[in-house]
Amino acid sequence: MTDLTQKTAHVPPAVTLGNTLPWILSIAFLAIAPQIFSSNSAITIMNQMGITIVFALAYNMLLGQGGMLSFGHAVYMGVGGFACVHIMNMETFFSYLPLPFLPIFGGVVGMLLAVIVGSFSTRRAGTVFAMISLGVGELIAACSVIIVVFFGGEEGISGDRTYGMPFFGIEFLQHIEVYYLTAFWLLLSAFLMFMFSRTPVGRMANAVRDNPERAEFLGYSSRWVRFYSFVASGFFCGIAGGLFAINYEILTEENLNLATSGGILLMTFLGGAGFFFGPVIGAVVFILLQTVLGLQTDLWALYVGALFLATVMFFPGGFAGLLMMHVTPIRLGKMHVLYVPYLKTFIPGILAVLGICSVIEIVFHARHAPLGDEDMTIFWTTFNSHSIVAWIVAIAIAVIGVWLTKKAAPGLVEAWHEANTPDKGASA
Amino acid sequence: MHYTARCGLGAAMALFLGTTAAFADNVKIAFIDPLSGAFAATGTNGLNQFEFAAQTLVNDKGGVLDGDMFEIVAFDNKVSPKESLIQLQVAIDQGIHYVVQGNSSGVANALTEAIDKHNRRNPENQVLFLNYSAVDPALTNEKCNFWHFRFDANADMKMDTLTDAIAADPNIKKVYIIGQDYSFGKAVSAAANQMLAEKRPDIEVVGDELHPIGKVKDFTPYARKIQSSGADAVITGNWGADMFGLGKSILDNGFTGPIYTYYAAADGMTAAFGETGDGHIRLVSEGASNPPPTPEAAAYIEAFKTKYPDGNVSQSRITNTIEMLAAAINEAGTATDVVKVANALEGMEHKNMWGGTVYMRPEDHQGIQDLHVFVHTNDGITYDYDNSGYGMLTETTVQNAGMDSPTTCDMKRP
Amino acid sequence: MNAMTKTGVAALKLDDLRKNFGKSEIIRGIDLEIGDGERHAVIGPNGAGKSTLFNLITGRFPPTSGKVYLHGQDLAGKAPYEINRMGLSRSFQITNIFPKMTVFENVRCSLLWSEGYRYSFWNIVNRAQHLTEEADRILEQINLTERRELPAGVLSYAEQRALEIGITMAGGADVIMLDEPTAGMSHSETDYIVDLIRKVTEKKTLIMVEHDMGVVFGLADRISVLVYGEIIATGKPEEVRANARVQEAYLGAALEAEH
Amino acid sequence: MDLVLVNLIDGLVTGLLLFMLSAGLTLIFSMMGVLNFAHASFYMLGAYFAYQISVYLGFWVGLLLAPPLVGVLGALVERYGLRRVHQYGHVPELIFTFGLALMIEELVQFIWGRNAVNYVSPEILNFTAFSIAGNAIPAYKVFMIFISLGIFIALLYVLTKTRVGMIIQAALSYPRTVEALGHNVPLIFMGVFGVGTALAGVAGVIAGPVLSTFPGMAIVLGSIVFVTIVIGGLGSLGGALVASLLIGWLTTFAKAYNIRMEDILTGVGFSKPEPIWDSMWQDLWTITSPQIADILPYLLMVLILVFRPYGLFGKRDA
Repeated sequence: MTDLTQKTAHVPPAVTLGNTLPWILSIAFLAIAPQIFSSNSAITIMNQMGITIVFALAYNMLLGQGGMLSFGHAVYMGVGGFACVHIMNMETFFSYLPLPFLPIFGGVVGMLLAVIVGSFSTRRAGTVFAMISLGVGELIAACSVIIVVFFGGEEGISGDRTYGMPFFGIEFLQHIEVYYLTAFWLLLSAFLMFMFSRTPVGRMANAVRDNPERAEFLGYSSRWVRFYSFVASGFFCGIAGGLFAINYEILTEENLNLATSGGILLMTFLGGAGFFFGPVIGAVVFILLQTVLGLQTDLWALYVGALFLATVMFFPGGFAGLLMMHVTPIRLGKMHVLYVPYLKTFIPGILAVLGICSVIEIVFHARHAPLGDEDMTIFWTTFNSHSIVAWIVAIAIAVIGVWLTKKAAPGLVEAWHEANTPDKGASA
Repeated sequence: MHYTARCGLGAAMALFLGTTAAFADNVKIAFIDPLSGAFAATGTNGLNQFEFAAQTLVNDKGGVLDGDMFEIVAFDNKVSPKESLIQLQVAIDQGIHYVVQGNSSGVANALTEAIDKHNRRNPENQVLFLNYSAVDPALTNEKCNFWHFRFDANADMKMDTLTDAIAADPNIKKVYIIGQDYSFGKAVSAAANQMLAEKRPDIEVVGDELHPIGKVKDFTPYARKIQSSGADAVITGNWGADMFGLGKSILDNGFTGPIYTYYAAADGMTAAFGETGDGHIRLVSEGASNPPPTPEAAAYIEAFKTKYPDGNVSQSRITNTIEMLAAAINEAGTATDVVKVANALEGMEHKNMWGGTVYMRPEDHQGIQDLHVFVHTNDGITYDYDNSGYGMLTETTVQNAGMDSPTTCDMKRP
Repeated sequence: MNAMTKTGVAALKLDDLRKNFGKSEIIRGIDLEIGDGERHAVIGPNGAGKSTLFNLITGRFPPTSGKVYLHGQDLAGKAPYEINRMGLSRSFQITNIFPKMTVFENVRCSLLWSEGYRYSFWNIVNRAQHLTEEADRILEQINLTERRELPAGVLSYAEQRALEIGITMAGGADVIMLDEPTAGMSHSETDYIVDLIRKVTEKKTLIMVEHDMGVVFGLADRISVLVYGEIIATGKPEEVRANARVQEAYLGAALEAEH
Repeated sequence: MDLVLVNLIDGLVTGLLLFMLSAGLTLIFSMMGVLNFAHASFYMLGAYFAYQISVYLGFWVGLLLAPPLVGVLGALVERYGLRRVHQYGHVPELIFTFGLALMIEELVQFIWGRNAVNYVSPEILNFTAFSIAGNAIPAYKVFMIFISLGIFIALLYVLTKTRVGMIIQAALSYPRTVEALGHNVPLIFMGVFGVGTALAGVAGVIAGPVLSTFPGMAIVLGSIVFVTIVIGGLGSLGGALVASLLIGWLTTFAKAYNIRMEDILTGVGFSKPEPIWDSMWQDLWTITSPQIADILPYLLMVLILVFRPYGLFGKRDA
């Protein structure tokens, strides 16, 4: 289930509506977005999303396309970014370099690091590869506070993007200018990565992921296929690092550590590693959760962790997988079968989730809030977290929600089967 | 939690709808520090102290200017420089002109540079950075800028006070210096070496080393080395788990001398050291609470403890930050023109409830104040930390510590 | 057909091949020559070492001693992918395909190396018309055109076996090794696969391990009988059938079971 | 020289502690092919459970009850979580345990707060067992050594002398055969996962008082445990033991002696650039062994993987 974009046409022409429409829509969206979300903070967050999407897509070249689980991928982005900040600080050289070209240097450095590490880490896949990536990641992250010359210790190194050569008169003083630069690189890298998945080595990465031994008997060395994917991924991680350097003008140990590496795994998997566009959804949703949910509750990490576990256990395809599950019903023209069961299940389901969250929040507030501060506000309702009524209401909502959901679930399963079964005589 | 929910909705809306300065009447202060993750306890306690200080010291007294209230808006930066910069942008978008932050000099560094760049690039919408706890000397030396004010003493000033105390103790002949391997740990080591050599050339530094920050599981080997070196005293700039692990290990393995520290109190640390640390742990800081310096301070601590029984008034500089900002705004006659406010802050002398004055040195925006060395004990403690019965008792005091300390700051004023 | 070929070099030659696992000797000195264009079957009772022999030839395991020559070239120390590039391709006893990729992708991937694409990242495979055509031709041959866009993992067992043969064939290797291509199949499925094998291995050298004697005697030009790691007989089907040792060791029982 | 002895003892304590974790991890890995990323989280749970029990019933009851509790929890995780994910393959399994580790850390913070809890060693062991040249060896450390050795011997006995041990050993090498022989392999899996996590729990119970019980304790130790079993060779119990002790002593001695890179570099004939602060190589020249002690295991791992990809004692391919 690598991609479903490819149609049955035997020799697809280079440009069709089907394969260009998503790109055109993306370009249009990226061009208009800052008009809709015009505040500087919205642009800051969109920049963050853009960078993270590039990183997540690059990460998915390994996880999704190549089946390699890396626990230390932040270092390729980080080292690329550090290199870019160093370039920003080379006054004479940087003053001849238009800023938009800077990420290329990040990419090259990320790639070089990937060549070195990949030369021994890609010999084996699976668990061993994961462990090596973890060890190397920890090693480089730990070195960052020791090798002060390059990493600047714990305070990191910073530069100023505006010292670059003006690019058609743009000095990149404003966030909006950086936004368009990021958007350009986002599109370019996404396009290149998509194209990479269509090349022989990209296709073989899928084959090696599915069955490395069989691939060996087709003339391909699994190890080299993994190596090339790894290097390509390192390049795009470096690009993301360069964009980070331009955006934040500072890189620190944080860009290299396990938390960052874990985060990218989290969002890639949430979005759906099995699909090219999965990481895009993952990065956007994760950052929204982090910013919006993080503003709402101190327990956001708990919720994100629970969501992640639930995804791994029940929807290994991630959000993208959930979306793509509906392709068959849509093709069969039977989406309508699902609407009512969906409503019947999801409304109580959402109720159940909100109820459970309320219980958790109330418990947390009752335990940890300062004495005397018994009032808490969730879902626009303010009440006393120590009152028995609040507890009863929250628990009741949760229990009723769960009960209703359980009751409606068989109906949904049935409707799902129905929606996925072609009507007699009509085949897709 | 109450405060997050309150600011959260507004912030979330502002994020995507681009509303700015919706509540123009309040003077909003962005508190950018960790509120989740490993350092949440420290951050939350700091936030409580800021909210309490703003309420009791400003709002209850009628606010600033024509009755404008201080409002603390909390932003969780997860001690990440990247998150801090994002939260800074959100804060600026909400029309906030004052940022307070303290945990981690790394974050402070990122913020001060970002604010400097922002103010240069957006002269119509400038921000001040009130640093209440990040002590890296560089912030008021080579990395100083007009927008940054530090209300805490810097690491060198604190070391000056510590070494005064050490120099005054004739029993100390050998000293062991150990710290976390990063800029602050290195700064502590350099300052200790230099100052001890000046003040007590007869003291031998028998060990001077750095260990990886946040990575050491077991400090026993370090403790063994310290014990074997025959040191009479230990100096460390460690904080958090590294401080507790090191201190406990040293004491468990038979060390009996004093341990001079920067951050070995409150936020659970005092309770954890408990009896083990009695009479051993020494700490340098401003704002004494045992014995209480003034009735005003005693009343303040008691009111705070009534509201936050699990909290500590561990950072008295927070009251200075709030009071001095209020005074500067009143003097400047505006809360939005931060250049005027900054000019008012420069050179301000503020008499505080902790029995001393704070002088904001104009050359480098470094607050000059009295510093004390405390000892961890349960004897003669009026206000303990962590409700443990143990607290910090004032041993020595240096008035206007570091008043003449040199600075390399080349302040560029707008 | 004679073991020797027109060029005088055997397609595959085994020279005193041995393999030990720990103390037990699984393959005990095998000498065998298989000529160009020959269809050769290896039979023998369970545990005789047939799969091990395949794995030795294809570089999956290194032999303890002895040599394997492909078209006269020594295969010692070569990795599976190198051996494949020299023109030897194999299938597996347990179905071994790329389950998450489509049937078409399965076949196309197996064409890439032989079509000279190697590790290129500057070609877009969708644009390569001859690749698509060739893959579709193979799909046609193995009767899976209908299933082209399905993930290979959802095919029926017989279809997966057919796909496996398709993958094995696609690289254009001239020496094909099939490991129990009809294992676990019904009669009708077996007939389908036998036809398929006959069709796709035309003008190629075929070496197969097979239990179904009907298949073996129907397809093979020559048969080798492997018992306890040794070849006790090699020859034309009728010769092997007549061989007393074979009758005793294996064939009698197997033939009885067959009829 | 006395210090050498002290450090040998300290290193042994660290090494044995590490072994209790890596033994459980190795058992689980060789049986199920799953590298349990959340293994150190179970170690943390052991410490927290023991703390909670010790508040009411004292340390010894905690030592007795907490490990089985952790084991039961581990078995439940296997039964209702891991077994479900198993069908998707090893990489999702690994991702699952990764998510589990995050989740356990959040839950621990939710229940016990973000600060360290005051979990201390029992009064009765609060004395100095003996001193070597002024360095006290607390009785608790001696107790730790005995507990770990006891567990190690018990494990060895169970694995080599009992029927269950035989089945487990057989299942390690030939899982399919064992299943064919009529043993309930899923049940064995669940049991092994439970025992493995319980071992981590024991480690947590006895390490909590010395290494402090706080929400970050799992992360601090977690990756070192993986490094240990990679160095030892995935799936090899003997390798795990050797690697644990090796890492224990390596880090202890590196911290205990100030070996300076400057001495090494001048020793081999390089001359120190002056002034050092302008040199590109300043960081290399100023490195000391305590500074890098805790990252030495990672370095060792990379070196071993480069020169001996299967680890010191590894045989089976993952």
